[in-house]
Amino acid sequence: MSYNSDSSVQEIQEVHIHRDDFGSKMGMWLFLFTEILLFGGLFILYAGYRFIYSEGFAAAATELDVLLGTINTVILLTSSLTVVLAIVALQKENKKLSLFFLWVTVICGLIFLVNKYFEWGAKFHHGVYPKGPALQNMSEGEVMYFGLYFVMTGLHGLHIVVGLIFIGYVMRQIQKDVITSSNFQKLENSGLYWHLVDIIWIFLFPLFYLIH
Amino acid sequence: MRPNIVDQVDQTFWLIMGISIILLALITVVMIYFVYKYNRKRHPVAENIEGNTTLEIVWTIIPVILVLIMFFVSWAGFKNMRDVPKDAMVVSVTGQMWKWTFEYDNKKKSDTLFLPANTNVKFDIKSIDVNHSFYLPAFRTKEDAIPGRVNHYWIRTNEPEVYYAACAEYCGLNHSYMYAPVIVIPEKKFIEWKNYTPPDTTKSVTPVKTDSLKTDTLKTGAVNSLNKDTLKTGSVKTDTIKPNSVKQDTLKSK
Amino acid sequence: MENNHHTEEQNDGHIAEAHHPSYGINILVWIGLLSLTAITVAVAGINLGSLALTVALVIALVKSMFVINFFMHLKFDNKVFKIFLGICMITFIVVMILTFFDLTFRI
Amino acid sequence: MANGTIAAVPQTAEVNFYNVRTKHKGILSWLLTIDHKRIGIMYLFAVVFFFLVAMTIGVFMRLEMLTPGETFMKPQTYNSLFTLHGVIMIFLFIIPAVPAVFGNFFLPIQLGAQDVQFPKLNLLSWYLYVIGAVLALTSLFSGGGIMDTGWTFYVPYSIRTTTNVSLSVFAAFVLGFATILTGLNFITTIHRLRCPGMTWFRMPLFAWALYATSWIQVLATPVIGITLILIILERAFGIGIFDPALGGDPLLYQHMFWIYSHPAVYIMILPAMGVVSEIIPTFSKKTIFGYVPIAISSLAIALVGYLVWGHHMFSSGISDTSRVIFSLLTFFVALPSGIKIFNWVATLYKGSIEVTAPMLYVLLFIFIFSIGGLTGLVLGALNTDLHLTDTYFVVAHFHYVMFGGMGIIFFAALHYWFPKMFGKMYNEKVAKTAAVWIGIGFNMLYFPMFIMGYLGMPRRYYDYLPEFQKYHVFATVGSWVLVSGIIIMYINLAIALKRGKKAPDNPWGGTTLEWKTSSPPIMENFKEIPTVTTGPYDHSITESQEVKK
Ligand code: HEA
Ligand code: HEA
Ligand code: CUA
Ligand SMILES: [Cu+2]
Repeated sequence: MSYNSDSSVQEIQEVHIHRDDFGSKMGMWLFLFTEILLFGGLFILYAGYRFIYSEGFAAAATELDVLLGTINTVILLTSSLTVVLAIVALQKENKKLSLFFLWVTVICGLIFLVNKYFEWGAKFHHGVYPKGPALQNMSEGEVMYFGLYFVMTGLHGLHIVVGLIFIGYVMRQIQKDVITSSNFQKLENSGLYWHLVDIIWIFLFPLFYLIH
Repeated sequence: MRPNIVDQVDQTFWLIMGISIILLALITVVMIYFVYKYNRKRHPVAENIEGNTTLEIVWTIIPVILVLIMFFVSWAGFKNMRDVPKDAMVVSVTGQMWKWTFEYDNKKKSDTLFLPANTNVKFDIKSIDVNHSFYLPAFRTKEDAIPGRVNHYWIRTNEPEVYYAACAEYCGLNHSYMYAPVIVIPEKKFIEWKNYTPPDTTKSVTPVKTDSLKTDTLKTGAVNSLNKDTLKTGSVKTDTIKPNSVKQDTLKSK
Repeated sequence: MENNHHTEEQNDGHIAEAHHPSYGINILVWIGLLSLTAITVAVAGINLGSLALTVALVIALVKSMFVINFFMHLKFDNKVFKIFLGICMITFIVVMILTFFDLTFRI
Repeated sequence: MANGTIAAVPQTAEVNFYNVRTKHKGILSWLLTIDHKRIGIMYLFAVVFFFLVAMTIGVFMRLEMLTPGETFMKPQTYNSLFTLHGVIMIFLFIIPAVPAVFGNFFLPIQLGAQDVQFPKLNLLSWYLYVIGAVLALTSLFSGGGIMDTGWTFYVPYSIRTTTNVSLSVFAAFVLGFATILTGLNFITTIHRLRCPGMTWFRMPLFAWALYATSWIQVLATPVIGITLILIILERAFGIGIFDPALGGDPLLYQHMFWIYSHPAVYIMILPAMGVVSEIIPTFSKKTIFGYVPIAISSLAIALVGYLVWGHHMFSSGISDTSRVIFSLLTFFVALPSGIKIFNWVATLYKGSIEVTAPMLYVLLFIFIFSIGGLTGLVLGALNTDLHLTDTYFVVAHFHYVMFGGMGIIFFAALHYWFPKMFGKMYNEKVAKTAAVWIGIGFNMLYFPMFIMGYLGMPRRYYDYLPEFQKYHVFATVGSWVLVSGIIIMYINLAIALKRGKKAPDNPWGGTTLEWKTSSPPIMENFKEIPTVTTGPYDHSITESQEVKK
């Protein structure tokens, strides 16, 4: 094989991309840590302001709809389950079932977003938005609470959208048999991401909806 | 009698500096000596030395001791700085873009800080717009003026003298012109001044709005568009105040 | 795969064989998670005062441990990932504590 | 398949990663490359460009400070310039400098790997860097003009000023992501791609330093990411998080900012320390003294570096308790740095030392960085900091550690690895002259600032009291000496690039793996994957084949 034949050049370039599932998973986990600390910053702010304005926070928390929050929690937990099941199904070489589970995940994610849309919409309708008329009359603690509420749930929602795109891409790859029962690290990575988004919600839910 | 804050700061400074200079000299001299002695021309074949545990322990323990000394000395000074004497006279200091306003216990306001000699003074430091920092170089201390908070520190004045206060936290266009004269006068004169209200003082003293400013007022007030000269009037001209008019020798370490 | 010379984390880089989970255990975990959600919502109804925050956070912590260990597979994974996660969490907690040294002791 | 290809790379030295035939031709062979060496070179040119831009701004600032009052610019211009100077230096130069340039180029080679773990991600990092840079440049000519907040973006000023803060801050956010991805890539690379026989404690210390750095990048950068986003949201929508007018706490902003930015100063210095640990053994012809302590101290610096951010807030009104804790911890962060310094000096003992240009820079570094670090202790002390904070003393401190630390080592690394990266030799005499100029100019420029700071000259001041003028004049003149040194250095390297003699594979007699491949390296780095049997700096077994120049 001579080095200046085109095919060898082709190969030289390809050697770079060797497959290392373990490394790929490690990269994903490291990325998740940056996500954890991205939200971590907000959690520190939340804790700080909750400490400074405990009454304002308690008052504001009553204005969120616990039922809606609970429903969304259940939806996300379920979607997390279906991602895992999709991995199991693919490992058992059941491509159809795997895709089905992923569809359930995507639909759950979409329902979550629709719920959020209505929740935010209701808040906006009542003038609860930054600089909104309702907020002008609230105490500083409540203003902080809603500021954090919009930022944190908003950022979380953004992560749901990104997760959905990621899963959509993975589904296409499964369809095209790029991701298979012996090569499913990408599916697992998308799952890891999705679970992280779920875990963040597991904390957001009590912090914003439950503790008065 | 409490130790003087200025002296304490200077002593801590020179203590740490002293240790540092010795260490630096040691490192530099040893380094240059090695480079000279073991130069390839004189010492063509190196001896392989992997390390030495005793040495590692020594140069961990000694610095630990040194830094602990530094820490405790500075802590002692700090405690003194934070522990305000009960008899301290309180002056409320308000920073705003780009001037200082001082308010005394009898509500008298001024943009020059008059202080009685040989007195403990506590400053309550506030801001009504952005962060500033109330810095008295001659007294070796400062504390930021943060909107929504009241910070404080105290000093002890000496004999009558003219000093200045500067703003040490960046606050926009005229940050570097936010000086205020600090004039220490004999106690009797000070009380006279404090209780004297000239009929037209209100004109020269800008009333300070204490309610919090809304974001918008500042934005339209164009943080940018003021020019240097309009602002300089009203505040002190730079050349009228002698900085560190504390005599040169007080500045140097004692 | 010449260039896959992994000196540690012993495996050839392909982890397909590592562990075969089943549907069952995951569904069990899911049921557990739902029950914990029910509990935390129910508890929120009772007035626990200052304890409410602690209880809610403990439950949330337990829930996330479930998700991490089972759904995210950490329990069955290589030790490095556990250490990594530990580093990340310790960093976060320490930063939180140090911030609170300021907030708690402000006058 | 990999096996066959590597063997197929011919023995002729002419084939290297510059002229190997790649899939794409011309400029595309660079812009679409996933080769870590090419990406490293692209970073090099981008980083040097911004370094020169920010340095030029610095020289203008010095010129303005020559006389009190207006010398040749208005206050608003000055305020924008020091902001720009700080932002470019920090986010576009010093944080990516050594990791992204030399880390990218040499980490895989030193590990005996063919590339980083995620080559495509690596290219993405570069593009994020470029996008961030373009956004930063765009912000200069759009919106309300050049940002004037200082590189710390303190609220509430940053929320209120009419200048173009949002876009610049967003640029910093994007640049942050570039460094996160680089860090993530390096950690995985170090875990996965060490060649056979290279155990953790046979890794070069540069790799150890990058490992520690990468962890900080991954775990600290997101905190500033979200903080900057919050500034944008506050400016755009008036969401109250930090704005005191709405009940926000400006001190929490400062906490968030320094939770990142203090660890970030160790992102800046750790890779430089790694480079020092490479250069000293090479030119002393002996193994490093105290390999393990140096490696561990990198991790220790990274670790303790997380715990001291409050020392930037001593005067801001944080609680007295936390000031005491942060101060104590600050003193402890000095210990691992000290251990490194002592071990480096000890390495010289009974060596066979050759003072080449890179070595000269390293010696300069030890001197200058020690000054910078030791003055950091005065700033970490509780009572002295209240006097010195936000004065020129701080400005002097951080230029000594940043420019005297990372900046000088950037030059050292450039000279040390120049033959390997470009396959050319530079003029050693001129390089050394430049180093001496830089050393003199540097100290003339920044040393007076310590004195000014102690006498009470606040930083970020457009104008100053006349009594400070003599120091300012001295500093400004120093900046000209420094400029001439740096210009000589760059011209020397530029000439070498064009007309330099061909470099041998191992011009210095180095022992780490990058010296065992050709200069410049071939596309796959090694003809065959090396196997390592000893520590990284074992000079006893190097064949004396090196070509003395
Ligand atoms: C490369 C960047 C870098 C590095 C490495 C450091 C290193 C250190 N810095 Fe610095 N610092 C900055 C960059 C850096 N800093 C910047 C940019 C700012 C200003 C930000 C701004 O406001 O804009 C700043 C500001 C700053 C402050 C805040 C000042 C203020 O605004 O009030 C403080 C206070 O504690 C501080 C302390 C230290 C200490 C203790 C170290 C230590 O890590 C130093 C350790 C090294 C040594 C001590 C020297 C070598 C050791 C020995 C010779 C051993 C023997 C010594 C003993 C242990 C006794 N720095
Ligand atoms: C790596 C970091 C780094 C480096 C290397 C430098 C380098 C320099 N800096 Fe600094 N500086 C900062 C980081 C850095 N700076 C930061 C973070 C701040 C704080 C900002 C803030 O307050 O927010 C600061 C602030 C700062 C101030 C304080 C401003 C104030 O508070 O009012 C000053 C003042 O003198 C200054 C000056 C300089 C000078 C003269 C240089 C010199 O090193 C420059 C030397 C320049 C040369 C030697 C140029 C040579 C090249 C050319 C002339 C170009 C030729 C052109 C071509 C060939 C194309 N800088
Ligand atoms: Cu006020 Cu600076
Ligand atoms: Cu710091």
